[in-house]
Amino acid sequence: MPDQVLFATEVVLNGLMAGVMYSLVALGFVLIFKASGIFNFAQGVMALFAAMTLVGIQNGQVPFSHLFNAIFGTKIHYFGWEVHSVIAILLTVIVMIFMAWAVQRYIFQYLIGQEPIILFMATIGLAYFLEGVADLMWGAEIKTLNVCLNSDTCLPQGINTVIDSVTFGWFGYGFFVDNLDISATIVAIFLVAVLVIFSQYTKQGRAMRAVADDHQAALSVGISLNYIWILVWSVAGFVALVAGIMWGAKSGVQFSLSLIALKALPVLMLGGFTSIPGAIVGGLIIGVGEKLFEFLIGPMIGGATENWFAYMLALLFLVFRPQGLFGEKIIERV
Amino acid sequence: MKKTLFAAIAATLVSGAAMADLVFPSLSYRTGPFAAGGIPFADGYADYFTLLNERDGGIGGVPIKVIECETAYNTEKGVECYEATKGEGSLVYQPLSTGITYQIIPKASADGIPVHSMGYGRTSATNGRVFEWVFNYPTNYWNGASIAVKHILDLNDNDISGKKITLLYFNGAYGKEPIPTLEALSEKHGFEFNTLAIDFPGQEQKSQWLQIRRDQPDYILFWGWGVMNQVAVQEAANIRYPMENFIGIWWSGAEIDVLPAGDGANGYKSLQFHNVGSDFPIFDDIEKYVVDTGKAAGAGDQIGTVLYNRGVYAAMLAAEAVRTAQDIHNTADITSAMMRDGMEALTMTPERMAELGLPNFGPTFQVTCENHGGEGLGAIAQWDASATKWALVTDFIAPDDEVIMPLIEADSMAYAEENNLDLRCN
Amino acid sequence: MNKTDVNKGSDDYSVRSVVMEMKNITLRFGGVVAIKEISFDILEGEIRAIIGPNGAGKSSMLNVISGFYSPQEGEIWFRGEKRPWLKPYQVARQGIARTFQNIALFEGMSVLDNVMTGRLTHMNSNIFSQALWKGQSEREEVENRDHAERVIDFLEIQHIRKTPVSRLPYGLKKRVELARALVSEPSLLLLDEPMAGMNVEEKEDMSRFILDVNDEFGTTIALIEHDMGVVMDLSDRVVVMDYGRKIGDGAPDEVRNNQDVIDAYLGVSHD
Amino acid sequence: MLYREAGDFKTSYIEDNQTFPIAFDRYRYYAILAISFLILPFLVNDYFVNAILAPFLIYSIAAIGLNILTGYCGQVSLGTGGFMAVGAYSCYKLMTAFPDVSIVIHIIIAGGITAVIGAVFGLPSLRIKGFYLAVATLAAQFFLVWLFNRVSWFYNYSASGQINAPERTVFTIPVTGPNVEPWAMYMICLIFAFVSAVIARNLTRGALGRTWMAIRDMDIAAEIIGVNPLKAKLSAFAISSFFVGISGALFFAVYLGAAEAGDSFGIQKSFIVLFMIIIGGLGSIFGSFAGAALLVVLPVILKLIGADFLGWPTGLVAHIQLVIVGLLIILFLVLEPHGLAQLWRIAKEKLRLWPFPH
Repeated sequence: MPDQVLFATEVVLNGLMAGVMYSLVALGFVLIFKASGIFNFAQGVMALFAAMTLVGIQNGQVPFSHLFNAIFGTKIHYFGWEVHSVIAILLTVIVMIFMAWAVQRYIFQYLIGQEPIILFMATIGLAYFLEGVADLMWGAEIKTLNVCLNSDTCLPQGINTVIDSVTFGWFGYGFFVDNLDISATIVAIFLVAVLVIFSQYTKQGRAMRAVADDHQAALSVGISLNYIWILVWSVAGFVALVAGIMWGAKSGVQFSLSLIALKALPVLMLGGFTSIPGAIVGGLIIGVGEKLFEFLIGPMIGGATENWFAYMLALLFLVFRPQGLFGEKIIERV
Repeated sequence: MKKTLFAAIAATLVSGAAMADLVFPSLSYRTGPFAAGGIPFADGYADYFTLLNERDGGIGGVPIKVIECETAYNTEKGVECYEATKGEGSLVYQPLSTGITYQIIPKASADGIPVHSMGYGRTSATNGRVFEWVFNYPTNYWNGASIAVKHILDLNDNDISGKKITLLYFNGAYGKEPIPTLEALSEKHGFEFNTLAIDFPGQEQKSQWLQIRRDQPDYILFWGWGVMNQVAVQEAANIRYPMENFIGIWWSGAEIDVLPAGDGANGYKSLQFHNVGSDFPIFDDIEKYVVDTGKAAGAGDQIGTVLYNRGVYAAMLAAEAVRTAQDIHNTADITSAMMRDGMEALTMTPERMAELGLPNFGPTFQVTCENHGGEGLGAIAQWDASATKWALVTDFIAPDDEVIMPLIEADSMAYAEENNLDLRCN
Repeated sequence: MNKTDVNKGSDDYSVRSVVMEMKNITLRFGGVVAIKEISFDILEGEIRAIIGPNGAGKSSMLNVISGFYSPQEGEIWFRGEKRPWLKPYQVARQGIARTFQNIALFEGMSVLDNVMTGRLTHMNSNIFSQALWKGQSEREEVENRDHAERVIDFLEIQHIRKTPVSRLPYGLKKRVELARALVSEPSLLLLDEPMAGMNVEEKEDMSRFILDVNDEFGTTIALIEHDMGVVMDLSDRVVVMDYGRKIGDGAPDEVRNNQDVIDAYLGVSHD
Repeated sequence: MLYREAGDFKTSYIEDNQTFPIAFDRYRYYAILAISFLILPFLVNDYFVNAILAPFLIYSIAAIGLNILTGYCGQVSLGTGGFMAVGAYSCYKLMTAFPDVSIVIHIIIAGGITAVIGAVFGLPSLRIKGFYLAVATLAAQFFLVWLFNRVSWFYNYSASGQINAPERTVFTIPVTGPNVEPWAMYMICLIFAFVSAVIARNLTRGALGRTWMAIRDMDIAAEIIGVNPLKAKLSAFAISSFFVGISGALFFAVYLGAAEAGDSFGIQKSFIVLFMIIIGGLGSIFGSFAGAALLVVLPVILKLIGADFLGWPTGLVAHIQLVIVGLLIILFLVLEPHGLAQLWRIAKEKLRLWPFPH
């Protein structure tokens, strides 16, 4: 019996950690939805695109080399140099900002005032486009992602031995916590803190919040919506990069990275599309919920329940509380 | 431009059969969630045929044409590819996806074109009495399960009663294949058998690995594909599962599957039905005739990797079947029906493989009218993380036919009955 | 079915039967009291106006009548029976139709289709008949189209019959909305600020339509309106609300002279 | 002058209510029907049916179904793939359990079963709206696929979990199984697509259609004028799923011949059908066909140009294809958010006024 409790505790702990990983993706959605009402389906592909760009820059790959080779019959693939992680990250951020600008300039500028579903569809188009561009630029093969400060300190993986041995001393059973998850948690906390500071204490951040509250009012006090939206997409691009690094470090950088968006959607349902705390708490609830369900009920019904259970959990929750976790009760008017 | 384009489209739609070449369609997938595994295979497949064209002028003097068609591992695109290429005089289909294989089997059987699903697809197609047009030599999933268990038996002095073996699998047709075999084997050898399913795509496997941590199985067998592979190896390393007790199927045993996990993956094992590494004379020829002349399908950096080798192996078996067919029918320009005869009479001997520049590259086997699966041999390879190399650590092991043959018989007979097929080879 | 047509046209209000009676209605949103203990009645064939300054609770009152809000306290009696708690569509099926303050037309449909939605409560053909477009459904379609066309003629919007409503100017939209409500042959018609945002000409047109509806179809009408002049000319009796309370009730002239009303509303805004 | 409307008067509401009130439109429609039913069956070959016509017609049915739900009733669904799986697996179970009953009946019943399941998963739509609902329908998608994968009763306990369509005939002509003639496959798909389109058209132009559109355009107002939202939404979910179920049954039994839930009816299916109706046009039956045609034919054309004509590596072509499809979606939305159907409508209006623009 105590064993069962310890196992369950371990599952909960790991569920929380998994939840953090989901929240990382969900955050990007929330930022964009809050500021512009766009449900950005491309968030997952943005993570893929960012991670691929990062690895490509790190390894000195020649962008679009496959395309060049096909057109001109050349055989170029690599520049032959490697770029330090920090510089590569900075370069990737620049690429993401450029992407944000392009998205605003060439897509959403033309779609101002359209219905939400049209905007949503545009992001699906964007997802296809980005996915194709990412593959064209860097190739579809799987790439190993190592983000290192220097040759010794990289993103750590594997069981955290400290927690393992300390808890072993307490319970006679060492808890398993993944180092990468711990890093992800720290990064997530840091990221949220930066976002909060940015939105509370900088002029751009305040403008962003103003736009999120009321477009018209923000316009009337002289905030440039265009600029804010580019800013928001850039920030979301940065969040995508962080999510891409964390997920990519775990599984290698490849197409499937874009599917992490599917893990973030139930989180959004639960936490609400417009709430940053919702994205975090929602992620934690989904993480713990699906892990516990798989662990306790899964074996009885054949397992592999996580994909649908997260959605069912969010669905049930919404049926009883349509306004979501942090939303206020909606009073309908005519 | 417009006119020629239109002509090209019309040509594809009408597709008059040009029989001058030996045509091999390659249903590859260089995009989508499984591209990482599809690319090296397709490259190897194409490069071997290019080599034959460049070095030998084709097979028996007839040049080879490879028509590549992108399926993205998607069944509809697979069907489209099949329909688009079958009129080109295609000799054999290697669908490279269990889903596409199932779709193509009835169509190809009706069209009279052989299907070769090498180490995947419908296992019971081994029974040539039922499946005239389908081949799955040199081995299949049920054999794979049996070989893995045999290897475990070897490690434990042939006694594994009471041991715990867990199957971790892709929650789909492919992953479910070995379950009946393993259940039968668990009865025979008295080990405790469990299953853990992972849903596509499998980036999140925490709960499965926590269960493994709790249950402490002695061995894990693993049927994964795509990102699932990398994550599983990583998670196994994370929970410090003894990697030498973690055995993947041949689709979960390539370099790309273990590299992301770094040193943690050291000792991980996988089944193979062909040899690994670049230490074969054929690769020198490929470098010389294909890569250096700029005719390689890929960047040329995949040579010697597991999946590239598998592509080469698949192409080599196809070419050998063509040679056999040419001998049988005494004509260089064979049809798909002759190809089938060649495949049914295919014999791989150590001598022949040495001649081809692939000594000890694959198991020896013989295809017959009754047995379309060969002897079903497979070997175990192990990953050496410091050398970043796979290496075979066993000889080619024979599966437990005593268990598998009745299963194949039952499944194929059910198919025959469902489809009112008469048995062949009498 | 208590069709009290006998009383119609009588100028003596004591003789007319009561269509709807509100008894001590109280409606709260959280801590905010929107309507406090209000009672009044609506008589057969009259035009009843509810007036009051902004935030007086007029719209909430209308929403209570049409079942959109359910009051915490009080009773609604409809045609001599106490009305149970009903959903809006059930209220509509009782023969209560309404228009909206901020036009609530179906923007993706044509004028004709919008008007036809007003007949939905009269269409009951089953799905198979509809799928085949044969039998009852085709008959119903023609019958109800007939009704719709009559209302369209009546409100003089024939020329825009097939135009998508999203392309119409404001005034016409208001008229289409009236058509949609009217076509259901309501026994009680609720109009939520029918003349808001109109110019003088449009207001005159709309007033004429309202009076014609009342005259020709004998439809009982309850309306909310801001424009005092219009209300006084149009309505038979007026309820005045302020801060959720009723501060006056009676004929337009009576109300006009009520000191409370003058203080709360007319004295301030009437010029 | 393409359109001559002068003198084309209607003297009854029945005439005014017909699908193609303009005589020219009507004749063109009859011409298309004649070509598809009387001429094409004699021209089609294996490739044309398998790569283009059959998927086009089957996807059109699915798109009609989803268009009823999303385009007419305004409820965005991402569960189409799951509902197609319900149709496919129901059809499979019926085919194998009652081999003597006609496959046509099985397909229709499969649609009916899907309608029931669709209505059940439509229940949350009463409480959940907009994108929340769209995401919620993913629960159906994932759960249904998991269920068909997991419960072996659904695939008759076969070793692999694949379902295979046995041969069934209509008037002794095989329409499922390996021996289907291309024209037979084409005809059964065409008949189902045609009947579906007619039924959907009738439903959407009548009382039920107006109920749905009222809910779509303004659900609160709709309820106040007497629309029961429960009935409206559930009927939309059920009828939409009915068509989607039929398309799933055809997709499995007639087109693919073999299927596996996760592989053939994954989330990609849900997305592709949604693209079809948005590119084709929300709230338009014609748009469902146009969108399906575009998304089925476009990749084939791109492949022909890239791989067969230019001779580029197939992987590269596939990537470029992604880029082009993505760009096209965006371009369509930017140029005409209401899809091909709206473009067509505008073109028609211009033609009718020609040579006097406004």
